[in-house]
Amino acid sequence: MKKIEAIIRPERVNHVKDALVDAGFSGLTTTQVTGRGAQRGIVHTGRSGQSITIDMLPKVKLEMVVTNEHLDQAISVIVKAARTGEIGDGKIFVQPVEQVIRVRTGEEGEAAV
Amino acid sequence: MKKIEAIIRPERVNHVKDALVDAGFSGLTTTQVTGRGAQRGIVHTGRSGQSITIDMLPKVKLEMVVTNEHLDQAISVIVKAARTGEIGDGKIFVQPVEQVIRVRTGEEGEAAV
Amino acid sequence: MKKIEAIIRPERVNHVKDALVDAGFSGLTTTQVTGRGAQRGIVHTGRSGQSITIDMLPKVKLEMVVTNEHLDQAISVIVKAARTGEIGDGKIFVQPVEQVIRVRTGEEGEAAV
Amino acid sequence: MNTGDIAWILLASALVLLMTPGLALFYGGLARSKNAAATIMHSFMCMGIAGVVWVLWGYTLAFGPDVGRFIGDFSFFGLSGVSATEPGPYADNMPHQAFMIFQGMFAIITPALVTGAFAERMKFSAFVIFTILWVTIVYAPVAHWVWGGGWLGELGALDFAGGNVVHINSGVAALAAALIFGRRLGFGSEPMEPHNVPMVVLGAGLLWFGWFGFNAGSALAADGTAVNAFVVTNTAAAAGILGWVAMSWIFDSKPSVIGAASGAVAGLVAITPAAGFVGPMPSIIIGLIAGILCYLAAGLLVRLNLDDSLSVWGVHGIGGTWGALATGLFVGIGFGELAEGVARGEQVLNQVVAIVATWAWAFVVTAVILWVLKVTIGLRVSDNDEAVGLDVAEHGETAYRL
Amino acid sequence: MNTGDIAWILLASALVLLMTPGLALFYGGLARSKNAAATIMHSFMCMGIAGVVWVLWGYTLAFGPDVGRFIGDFSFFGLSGVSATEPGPYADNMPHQAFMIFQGMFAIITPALVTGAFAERMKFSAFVIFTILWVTIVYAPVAHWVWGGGWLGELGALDFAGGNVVHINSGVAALAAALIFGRRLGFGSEPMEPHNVPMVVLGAGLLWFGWFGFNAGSALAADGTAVNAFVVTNTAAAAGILGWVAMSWIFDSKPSVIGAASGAVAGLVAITPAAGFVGPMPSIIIGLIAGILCYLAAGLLVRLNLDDSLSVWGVHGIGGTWGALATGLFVGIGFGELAEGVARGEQVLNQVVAIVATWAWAFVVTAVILWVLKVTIGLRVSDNDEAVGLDVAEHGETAYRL
Amino acid sequence: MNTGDIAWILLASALVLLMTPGLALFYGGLARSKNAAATIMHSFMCMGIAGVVWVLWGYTLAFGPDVGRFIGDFSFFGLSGVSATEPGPYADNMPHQAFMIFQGMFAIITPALVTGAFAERMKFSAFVIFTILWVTIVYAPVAHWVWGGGWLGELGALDFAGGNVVHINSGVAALAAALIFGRRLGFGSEPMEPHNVPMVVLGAGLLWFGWFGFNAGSALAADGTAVNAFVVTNTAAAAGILGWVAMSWIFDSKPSVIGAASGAVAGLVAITPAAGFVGPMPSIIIGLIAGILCYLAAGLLVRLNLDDSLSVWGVHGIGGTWGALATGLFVGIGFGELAEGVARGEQVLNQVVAIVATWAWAFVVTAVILWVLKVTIGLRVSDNDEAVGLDVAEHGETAYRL
Ligand SMILES: Nc1ncnc2c1ncn2[C@@H]1O[C@H](COP(=O)(O)OP(=O)(O)O)[C@@H](O)[C@H]1O
Ligand SMILES: Nc1ncnc2c1ncn2[C@@H]1O[C@H](COP(=O)(O)OP(=O)(O)O)[C@@H](O)[C@H]1O
Ligand SMILES: Nc1ncnc2c1ncn2[C@@H]1O[C@H](COP(=O)(O)OP(=O)(O)O)[C@@H](O)[C@H]1O
Repeated sequence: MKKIEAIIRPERVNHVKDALVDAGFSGLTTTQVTGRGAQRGIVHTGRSGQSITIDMLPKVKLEMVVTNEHLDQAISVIVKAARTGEIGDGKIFVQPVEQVIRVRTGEEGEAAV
Repeated sequence: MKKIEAIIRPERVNHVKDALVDAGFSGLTTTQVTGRGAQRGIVHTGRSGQSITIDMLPKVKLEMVVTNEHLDQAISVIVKAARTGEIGDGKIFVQPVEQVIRVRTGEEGEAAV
Repeated sequence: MKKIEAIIRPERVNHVKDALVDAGFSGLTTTQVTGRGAQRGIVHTGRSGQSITIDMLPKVKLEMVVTNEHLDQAISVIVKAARTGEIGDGKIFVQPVEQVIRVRTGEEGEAAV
Repeated sequence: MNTGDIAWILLASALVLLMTPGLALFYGGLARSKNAAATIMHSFMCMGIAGVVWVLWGYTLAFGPDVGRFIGDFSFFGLSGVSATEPGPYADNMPHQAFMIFQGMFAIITPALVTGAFAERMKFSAFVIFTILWVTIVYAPVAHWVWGGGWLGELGALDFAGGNVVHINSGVAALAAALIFGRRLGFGSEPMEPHNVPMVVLGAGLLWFGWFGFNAGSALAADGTAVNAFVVTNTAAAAGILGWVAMSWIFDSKPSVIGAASGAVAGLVAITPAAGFVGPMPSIIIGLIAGILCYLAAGLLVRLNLDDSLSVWGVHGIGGTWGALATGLFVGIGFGELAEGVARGEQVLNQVVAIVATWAWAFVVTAVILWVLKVTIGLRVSDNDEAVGLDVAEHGETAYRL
Repeated sequence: MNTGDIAWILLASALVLLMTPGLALFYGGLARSKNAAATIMHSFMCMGIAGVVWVLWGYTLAFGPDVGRFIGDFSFFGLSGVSATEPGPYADNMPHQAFMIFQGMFAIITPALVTGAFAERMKFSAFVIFTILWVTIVYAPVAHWVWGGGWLGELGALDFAGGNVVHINSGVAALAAALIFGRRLGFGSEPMEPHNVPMVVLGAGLLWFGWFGFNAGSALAADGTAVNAFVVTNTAAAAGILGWVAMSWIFDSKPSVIGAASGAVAGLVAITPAAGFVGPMPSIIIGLIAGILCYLAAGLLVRLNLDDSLSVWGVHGIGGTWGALATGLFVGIGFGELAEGVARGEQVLNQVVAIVATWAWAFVVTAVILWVLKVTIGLRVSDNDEAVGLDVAEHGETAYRL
Repeated sequence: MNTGDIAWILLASALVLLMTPGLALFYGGLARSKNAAATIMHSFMCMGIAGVVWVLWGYTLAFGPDVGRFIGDFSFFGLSGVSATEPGPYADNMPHQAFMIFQGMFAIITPALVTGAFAERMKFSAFVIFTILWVTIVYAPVAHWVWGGGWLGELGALDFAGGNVVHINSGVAALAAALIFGRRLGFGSEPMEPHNVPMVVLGAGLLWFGWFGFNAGSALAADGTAVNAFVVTNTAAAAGILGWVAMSWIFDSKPSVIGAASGAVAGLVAITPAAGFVGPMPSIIIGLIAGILCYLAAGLLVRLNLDDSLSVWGVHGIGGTWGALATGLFVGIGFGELAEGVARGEQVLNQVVAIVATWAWAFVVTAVILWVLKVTIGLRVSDNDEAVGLDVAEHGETAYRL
């Protein structure tokens, strides 16, 4: 199994979640994060006309554990729904998961995803 | 070493933390997240009597890096303390960790956990 | 590629971020978390003079995916910038990353980091 | 003139002014986090815009010497001839400007009430123009009709403190806005829950506090009528809480905190036109029914798939209509009396005429203003900006950095 | 009757009304995030419940014609005979209803004060019944004893603005509640720190502001007594800050912000019974000692392992008791005077009698009400609901969605 | 003496008191989250410290019998001879203590205004000592010069409600503080955006509300001057919003919500000295220019790389200076009149003298106090504590646990 970690724009989260559920992926977890990347130079002007480059922008991290066979599909659904084509669309990271347990039942492995 | 990532109910966090410390696991990190899973259909009625299914529920993510030998014990402690038997109890994911460093001392490996 | 996960003191985040950008690492994601570790015994006195040991302290989790060759450099930059020498400086965990995708372009692998 | 009445009206004016920041919080808390600052900005800007418009041309249109029972003339333009020391035509126990500024506070909050209808999607530039126009050609005429020597006052329709002028007016304008703006993205599918319940309750608390100035101040003297208005205002608000909370408990299974705040506002809205004409016992009934009715009205709109973002029509439009009607039904019970020679049926009829006239004017003129803005500069932000949230998209600010 | 006094009492009433939303924020900010909305709801519901109960039967029980120096009769039921234009038996410079509504605001905030004791664990349904009963059979009688022609007023016990009626009454009821409810889950092991310090300070600020109406309004006229009450209220609050902050600085190593807010409230509580009887210099002493004493009292309860969630007993019970005593000790110093022919010792004794009587009544009757509710419908939510938090469990709402 | 004026001044005092919690929120919201509670604490402590200092020795220094046109003597030490029932030397329509407490509220908020300059880095212990000294040797003398029979009042410089005494005084003290404290860590490189926009707007709303007491209360009677002051206060605030929002829209590309709140405050500051001397039309100009000027001034300081954390100098120093000047330029237009035999040029000159004198005194004496504290106990927390945030480092508290 794999964990997909996608850092996406907050305003695309609902699209992505809907697209995922349509594709049959219901389980997921999201976290509010802030990120820095190629997206830079958002110059902010403060109360006193003070200009500061804010490099940390609000993003949402979406985490989803999927079976190996569903991995590619899930990624392509996320990429499609999250993309705007502008800098700052975010990244997807895939990591190995060795074990999955459902707390409620104690089920393990693919049955627990 | 392994990282245990447990997505659990917020109201069980204190139980789980206490159970872990009793079992000798003190180091851990928690994050407020929201999650969607099998737990569905919490129909919420808004100010105007508008009913909406809220599928994203508040959860807590508990992260803990443990040595391989302690893995099973830690998991069983968490499962026991987090379980209510109702849908929404959450999931535990286990991932490999290749390196651990203690920032304060620079210690590496198991000594740093 | 590897994911570096560093749990550090909130007050060191700006130092660490600046140090990373100076070393050429711009992409990163941060999350507000709370953590428990060796750092203990912060005894807090409440409104009513009630003393409670607060074992969960605010920390920041910094996540950064880097290529294998940059791993050691990145870690040493973080360790240097985050260290105060006092208990509570935090931990760094390294995990394998199997795939990286840039949402905007669909680029994969090292090009996407 | 006497110091007691002057102190009273100035402090009542201060209380009514405070209602607008109160409303900013009430609305801001009901909005989603990403639109919190922008929603608050709407109300706060009304203090700026209407505050200046009123002294320049608003007051003279509403309260200047009557032209055809329809509007005031320009005699008081820029407050010329409106003395700070001598009484004016509307109250001889206080300087003319004291009356003027008390009325000005009403002109500030009324457009602010409307903003709840298009919260979370209106373009700020369009909002600024809308507010200037709305105060001028919707608010000022209706105020004139009722209080400035216009035809509704003449007719004998009763509106003690603004059931028509403020609440029906803003509530029906909200309905027009809901129709013309269309729904927010995700309306009906995504949750759009209040982002800050304590802020909503704080807002309701400040509104309640300010409403004493609104209603009891409308007696324009620190006298028995003010006392009665004060007592029934408090009582109707209390009863409104009970009504709405009971409804949410029964129909949504849990007693709602947002419902308690909304119920208080509903009760306050409904007692507004009646405050100088009915006693405490009718005020319990008026408030209780307001809580029930406004709960149902807010829900009705949602079922009709109309998106009046913060339920302005449900609370102010329907609450105000119920209050205007109830004023006819209960006038003289416990306080006040039917005008000499007017039967209750006749009074109720007068109330209905006033209600219908205000509905019609508010709906049609608001719709025209919005339609013109829509086809010229546009009313809504882009879909992407709406998804990002107005705080960042329109104001470059983030409500919270916690 | 004169307009100055009427304006004064109405605005004082408005200020006291605002104290309840202020208290909602003060308490709401002290609670944990998961109980913030529910804690606020308690106070806000008191505005609804006591607001209606007071005009129906509360006022007549407290201020209706005396029955045996113990309670009022039903003459004023539903405010019958309580005029909005003519003076009543308690003040001849204002309409009877003006006096009635001023008193009504006290009847709203007093049960709201009690709610701090059982915050974060009480069932909402039980709370509603409790509040109705408590206002009726705890608050109204004690108000009658002191101000309505009852035995404590007769005796010559001094209570200018409610040290007994409001503060000892609510504070001791809180003690009974702490005993009967038992501790919150995790009390003493988990941190239960205030979730929102700015909200606590805002609440304290609104309380302070409202307290001018509470204390200076109790002069029932815009006269020298009101001026004195105003000055000592402000001064005691200021001194209360200094007292509590100093204690937290010395004993907890850091000057506490929550302590500053709590200290102001402690000073305000303690000066309440004395506001019309002592001058500014004693008020510094009264406030300072209140800050110190209430800090210690709040800590004492915790050490006794009693869970009065938001320290109501420590602040209102002990602060009110100290104030009642101090009224006897300092009456006539800087303002006012001992009643003709009454020695200071005698006055202090009268104060002690009033204190003991109020403690006893508040404790016993509150305990009985709670015990009956406990064995019938139950007082506490389930353990799971308590862990989840009352906002979601009891109201289906979440205080914040940031 | 009459009840209307007494009610008026007491309620005005209550309103001014509320400005300090309002300021606490305004400043607290502008600060970063990790300093929110500490920033609020500064303002709240001023209520404690200045509240006690004023009745002990502040009032007598400012308003005691004149010594050399420079300071009051100690006749009124501890309020001895300051009656709660009889008029004093400054107003014969109210008890002396009523005047005293109204003035006391000004002495509370003025040092609180200064705290914005050193927010997010000052040591709490140093702050306590600074505040005691500043009220005593900066505030009290300037108040005496202008209102207590001192040389500026004698000269004929006009300052209706505190343009010099409150705003220039605090704003220039802030400039001195910015210079002596030095910049916050990360100033100019890290974003230091407001952490809570709704809190800032709420604070501005409470300030606006309280400012009615501040300005209109300064008429010391519920008369035509009060009415005028009330009207121009509201109008200038409204115009101030428009000015600042327009500037941010033009120069920073987006209309700022923080700018709207700041603009209102700027307008209120500028109208303060003029409120009893100019009519509504000049007040629009005064407010509008204040919004523009203060926007520019706040930006200027940043470009000079000076860190006046919350722009106190820009808003109060420059806004107050503009207002003092404008008072001379516009006096008699729409309200009031030039003093008999004084030409406008002469009046403007008097204003300039008062401005220069206040700048000089505030700057020099504040600088001396701060310098002494710096070389003795130290002004700033450690770098590490500054990075951690003052809430935890200085008070052991966390503003939010959401
Ligand atoms: N190397 C990285 N490690 C962790 N997070 C990253 C990394 N690079 C980017 N991110 C996250 O992805 C977000 C978007 O990246 P960015 O480079 O701005 O967009 P794009 O991929 O479209 O160029 C960042 O805000 C950050 O949260
Ligand atoms: N595949 C998944 N990937 C990531 N998180 C998941 C996944 N499935 C469930 N979760 C998380 O676990 C939480 C509980 O899951 P849920 O399915 O509701 O409970 P249960 O496991 O008892 O059926 C979810 O709210 C979500 O945060
Ligand atoms: N085993 C662990 N798993 C996950 N997080 C940990 C673990 N140990 C420590 N942490 C995180 O690191 C933070 C700092 O650890 P701590 O032990 O206090 O400091 P130090 O490493 O300097 O002794 C903790 O607050 C916690 O968030």
